[in-house]
Amino acid sequence: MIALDVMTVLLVCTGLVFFVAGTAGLLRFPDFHSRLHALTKADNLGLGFIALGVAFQMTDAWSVAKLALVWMLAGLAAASVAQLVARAALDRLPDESGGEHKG
Amino acid sequence: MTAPLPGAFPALELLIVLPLAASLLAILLGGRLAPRIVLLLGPAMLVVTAVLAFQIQTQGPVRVEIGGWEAPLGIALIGDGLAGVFLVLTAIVMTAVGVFAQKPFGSEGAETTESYTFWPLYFAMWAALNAVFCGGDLFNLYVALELLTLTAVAMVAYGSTRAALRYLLFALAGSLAYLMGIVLLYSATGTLDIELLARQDTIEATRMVSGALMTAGLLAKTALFPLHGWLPPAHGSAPAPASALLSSLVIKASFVIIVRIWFDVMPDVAGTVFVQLLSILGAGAVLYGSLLALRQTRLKMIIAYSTVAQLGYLFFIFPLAGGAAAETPWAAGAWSGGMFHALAHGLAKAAMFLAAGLVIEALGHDRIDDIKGIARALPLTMFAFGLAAVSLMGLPPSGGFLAKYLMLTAALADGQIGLALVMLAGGLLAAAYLFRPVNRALAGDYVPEVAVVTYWRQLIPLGLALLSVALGIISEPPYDLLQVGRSKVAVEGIDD
Amino acid sequence: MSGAGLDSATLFALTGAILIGIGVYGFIVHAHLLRRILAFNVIGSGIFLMFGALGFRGAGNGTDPVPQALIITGIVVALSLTALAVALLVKLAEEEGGATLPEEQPGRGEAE
Amino acid sequence: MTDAMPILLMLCPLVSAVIIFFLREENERLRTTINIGSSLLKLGLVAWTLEGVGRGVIYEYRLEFVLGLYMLLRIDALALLFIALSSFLWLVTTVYAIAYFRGTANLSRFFGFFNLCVFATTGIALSGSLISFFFFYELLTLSTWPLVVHKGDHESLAAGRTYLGYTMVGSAVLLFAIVWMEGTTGPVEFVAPPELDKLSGTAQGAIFALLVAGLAVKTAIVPVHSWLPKAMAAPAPVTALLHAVAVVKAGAFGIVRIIYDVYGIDRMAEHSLGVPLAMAASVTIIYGSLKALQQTDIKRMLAFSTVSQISYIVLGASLPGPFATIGGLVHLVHQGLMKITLFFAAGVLAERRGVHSVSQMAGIGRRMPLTMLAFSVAALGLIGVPPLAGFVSKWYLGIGGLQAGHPWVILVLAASSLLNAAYFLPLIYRAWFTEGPDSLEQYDGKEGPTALILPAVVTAFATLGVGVLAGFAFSPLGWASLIVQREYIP
Amino acid sequence: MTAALLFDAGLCLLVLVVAFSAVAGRGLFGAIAFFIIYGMLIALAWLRLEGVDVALAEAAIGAGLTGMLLIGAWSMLKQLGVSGLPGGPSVPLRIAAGAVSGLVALALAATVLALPDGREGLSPAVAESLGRSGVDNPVTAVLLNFRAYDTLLESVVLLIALIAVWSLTPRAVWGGVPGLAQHARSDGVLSMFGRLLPPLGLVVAIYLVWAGSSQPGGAFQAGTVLAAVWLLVVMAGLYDEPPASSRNLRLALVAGPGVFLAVGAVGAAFGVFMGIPEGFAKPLILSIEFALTVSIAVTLALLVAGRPRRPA
Repeated sequence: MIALDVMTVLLVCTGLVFFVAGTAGLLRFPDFHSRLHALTKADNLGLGFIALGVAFQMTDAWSVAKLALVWMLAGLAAASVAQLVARAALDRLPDESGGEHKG
Repeated sequence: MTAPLPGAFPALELLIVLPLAASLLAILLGGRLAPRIVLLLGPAMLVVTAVLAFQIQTQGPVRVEIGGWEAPLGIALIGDGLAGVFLVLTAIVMTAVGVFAQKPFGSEGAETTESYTFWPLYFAMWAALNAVFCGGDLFNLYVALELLTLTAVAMVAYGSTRAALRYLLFALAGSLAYLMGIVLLYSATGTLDIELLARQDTIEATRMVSGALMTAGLLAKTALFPLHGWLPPAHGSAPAPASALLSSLVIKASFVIIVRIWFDVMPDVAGTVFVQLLSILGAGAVLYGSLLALRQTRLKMIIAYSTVAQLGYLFFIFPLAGGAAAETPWAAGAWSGGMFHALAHGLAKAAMFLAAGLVIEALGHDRIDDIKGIARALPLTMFAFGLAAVSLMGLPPSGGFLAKYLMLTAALADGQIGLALVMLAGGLLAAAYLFRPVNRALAGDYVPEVAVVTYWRQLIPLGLALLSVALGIISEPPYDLLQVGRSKVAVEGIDD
Repeated sequence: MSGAGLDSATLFALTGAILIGIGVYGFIVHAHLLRRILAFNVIGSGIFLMFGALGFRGAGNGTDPVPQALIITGIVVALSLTALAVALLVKLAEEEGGATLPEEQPGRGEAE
Repeated sequence: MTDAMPILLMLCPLVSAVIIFFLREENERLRTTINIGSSLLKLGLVAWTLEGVGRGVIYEYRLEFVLGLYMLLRIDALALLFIALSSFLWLVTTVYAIAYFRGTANLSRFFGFFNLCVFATTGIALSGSLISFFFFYELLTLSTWPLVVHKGDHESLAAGRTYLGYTMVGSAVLLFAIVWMEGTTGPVEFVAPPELDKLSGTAQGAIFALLVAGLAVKTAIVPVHSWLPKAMAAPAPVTALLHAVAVVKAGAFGIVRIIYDVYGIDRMAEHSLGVPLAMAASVTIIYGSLKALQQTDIKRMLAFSTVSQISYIVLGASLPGPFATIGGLVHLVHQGLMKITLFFAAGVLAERRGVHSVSQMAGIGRRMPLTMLAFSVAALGLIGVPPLAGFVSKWYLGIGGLQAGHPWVILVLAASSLLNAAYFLPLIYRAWFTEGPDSLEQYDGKEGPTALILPAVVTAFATLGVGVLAGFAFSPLGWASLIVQREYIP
Repeated sequence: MTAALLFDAGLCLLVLVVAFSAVAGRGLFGAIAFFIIYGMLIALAWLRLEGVDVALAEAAIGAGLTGMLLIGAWSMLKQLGVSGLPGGPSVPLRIAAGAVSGLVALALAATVLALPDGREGLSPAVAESLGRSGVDNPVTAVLLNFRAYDTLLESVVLLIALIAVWSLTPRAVWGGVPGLAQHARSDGVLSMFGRLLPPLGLVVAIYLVWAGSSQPGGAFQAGTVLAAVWLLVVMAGLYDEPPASSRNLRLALVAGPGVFLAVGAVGAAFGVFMGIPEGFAKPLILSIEFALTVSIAVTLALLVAGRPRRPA
């Protein structure tokens, strides 16, 4: 049983590392798009690891499936929203991106 | 199915189910047919309320355990005298206003915003009022009160958005305080049923805090003196049928809950300080409301401020209840007097607002300086206004007089000269600010040209005003109905 | 502290009380109506949190189901009121270009 | 039968009022028949009860309202005196009003309220308990106000406003006193005086003062009398019936009830409540006559003379001893007859000849012989010239004053008679013995429609008859002594 | 045990900080953003209190829909130029408000601490009658059987709130389409997202309703999920809102409360108002829940969309 707990702790820690990285990116990166980039990528990966870690604690398969569903949905939502926010940002901050991208 | 015996006839439940069903039907049928529902529902409700009153009178208070679950778990409906009397008042005023509103919110031609949305709100308000008057569970009263606030705010919004918003803010604050009180009460006693709560006599501190919170919240909704800021603009600028409902019924709902709290749930907790505070606020309301009503230039604003004033009387039952000592049995009428005042005021105020509505329909405005001679153009309407004014002033032979007399006797027997003087002063001030418009309406010798107002619609306010006056004459049946299931505290007094 | 000692239920109940305080602060301080509506929602959730916490009976057997049901009802009622408040506020802004309730003379709108 | 009579008496005016309210303006004929019919019916009923009460039959009806509040209607001798007067004068005034108002606007409303007001007056007379009295006392205010503001012009509205102002305050004071008393003694009935001993001496005095203050407004006792002259702005029939008979008499009748049936003569003497009241009445008598002297407008002069005449009744009632009481009660009827004649005559003069002020009275006697004859008879009666009605009441009041040990009453009566003469005689002299200006010629020869002149003449004859036939049992004097006899030797 | 207490303490502190910045924050949009996060944290707190049903409701309705309402209002106010007030509240007002709110919080805290512990509330009564209620989840039992009358009134409150919002429609636009026109690119990310999620959302909603009888879930939470799906579809520009005057929209609105009321009325006819006979309690409750879910979903979606603004 100890092995499962050790695996969980390990995985959750790596997940946390990614979250910290994402947040550091949010605070440190110069412009809007890079911050957005950092956030979506790092946090999503972090969430994946944590979900995996927690999966080890689950007793039945259904719960694991639900966790996977949660992670997949979160990933999908994050990706779509990042796209939309990036596109919206383009219209409002034209000087940063240089080129004229039609929305 | 044979006609059920009056005993087994589910009158109380029908009073909730019918208006709710009508509201849903109104949403479904749309603006063209919705107004016609009231022509069916009104009489039906009057009949059901009459049967209920008969049941209460003959078999004592009716108690309905909803869903078959008894008190602590399920919700109970109480059909005692107090509930019966207010349900009858609601049925009468609602039917009258519903028939009156056929024209302004009618459906000739295409469906408009008003003709569609008014009727679901109207029936939902009716259901909410009935739910509040016979509710037996405090949280259930909260949900019914919120439904009532929603419909009331929406009706005010027909007239002025700003007034509706101010009303909503006060109502929100009020409902939060009331909710907080419920949370504390439930956590302390483990039940929300009024009858079970009455048997609790422990944890005095928590019950006092929760009582104070609930009362503060309900005072905001009843617009008692310091918290009345929202009422005049709301009742003044809402359309006439809406203001009639607001002034005569909606504010009485939260008042009845306060009565239930302090006369049924926790009479022993109310200290003399609390009772005195209510009487002072009531006196303030009477004087402040009347003085401001004197200064208004619009008819509906006068009536709205008059509501603020007349509300003050209702809160005199707290200091005056009791005084049922053996040698002065006639001095125990304050509680019933207060309820009679609520009834007479309800009928008279509805009549007045409808009359004002007719004046607005006829002249296009209700500025007092320019309604010269309207008494000749709309004789019946102004006669109804005058009759309602008589009842509001508490002049015999009206219901208002009977209420004032009962409360005055109790006040003087109890030695509270101050309250007696305030009541008399209130009556005089009411005479001052109500005769001003009547005087102006009689003035002038020409008949102003007016838009045509159909004859039978003028009979509605007249009917309500006559009922308000008749309350003072045929006062035996309502009085006996009121005594059924009345809490003994109402006769022995609150301040322990 | 007397009473139930510092177990998590009491902790959440106290948090509820403080939330109500914060909400009341917001309700009084702000003139902008949207912020007052937000404050109203904070107070509401604070009250419900306290209600639930006071009904919490130890880690194993969860919270007393009756408060839970009442809270769900309360949340829906709060949403309805917020929706109406927001709709009224937007209409007020469209009509009079303001989002506050200055205490001036009552509305001059004629009936009908 | 004994409890049906009060209801019948009450229903007569009420039913006619309700019907007339909903009548169209046009059906004049129906309205007139209802008016006359109901007043005749009532007069018949009064005659029937007169005979019954004479035999000692008690008519009583009790309508239970609610805990501690019930309506008691009871016909005793005193009530009948007032009812007989009001029914007779109601009939006469109806005839006068129909003639006076022929062709003017919203008469259904007028006669509706007119009958409602008579209903209230009947109620006041019949009420057997203090609260029932207050009930109808208030109703009287409400039904007379629309009559005062009937014309709708500026003065009558102003008059209406002052009238309301005074009466509303008065009724508030009265209600306070009644409830204060009833708070401790329970519902007060006139037949069984309440146990006032529960209240302290000062409280009894204070309650009496408040009761009288409340009633003083309608009795137009000095400090609170100024609404009466102002109410002259109302049309003539209104001033005639209401301000000479119904409204003003209701106040006086109330004071009589309070003194005899609530407090009782011995309690009055014990707390010496009678003297201050007598003083107030005397002051009013003198002040009223003085003010009347200064008036140029006839109707205002008559109003001020009413102010002083009513206080005769109060004076009579406040002095202990049977004779003063008889004098007061009989004056209740006599003053009504005389004053109504004067108002009728003044109304005809104003209506037919446009005569409003005293100076215009020159030579009017030749052109309006009958009206002026009635006017003169009533005026002389008021002055107290025997054998007219005025003399009888003043005579008894004088003896009563002596008997009660207050000789100054004689002085007051004498002074007021002199003042009455001072303002009435020049009027009569100018009307009969001076030559009027020819401008009056262009009026058509006839004096006016008989229906307008007849009422004044009839009441003038009544004044004469009452004075001459005072000795009869069924004369007002006889009836007054019957009342006093039952009062003092129960 | 102290670890759990430590976590709770941390959570509570976080909740208070977020709440304070939501209420006293500088910018209005920032305040709304903080409010949504606050809603999530409160949902977490409810999980700690093992009130899973309430956690679902708080997350979906408390944070989700209320947040959407506030953001919608903020954007409209921004267009009208009234989204922010120049000067903040004056300092004395802040101090006074602080004092009042502090007093309120203290009083409530004292009352809470004064409550006797070992309170059972009504959970034993619920547990004992759970068997006869036809469902296993105690919260659903209370909501739809013991206190069914409350829930009936509440569903009417929700419906009437929509009618109230519609009553603000100016006469010219009555019967029109609620909400603002959405203009998303037909081949963009949002429309793809809008096409992908709805089926999944539908499945989750039905699962929530079905599971509601035995595990946490129920009509309100499921209704919110459906409403969210519908709003996403509209925002993705795939469908437009039905006009307010359309017949079947009105039918959908009335379905939930209508079925609920019908069951109640039938019960009343047999002597027990709102009585759900034990024999077939479960199917009855489920049918009520499904009808309620439909109505709640449509009502919530239209509430967030606001009053009709565009002609039909």
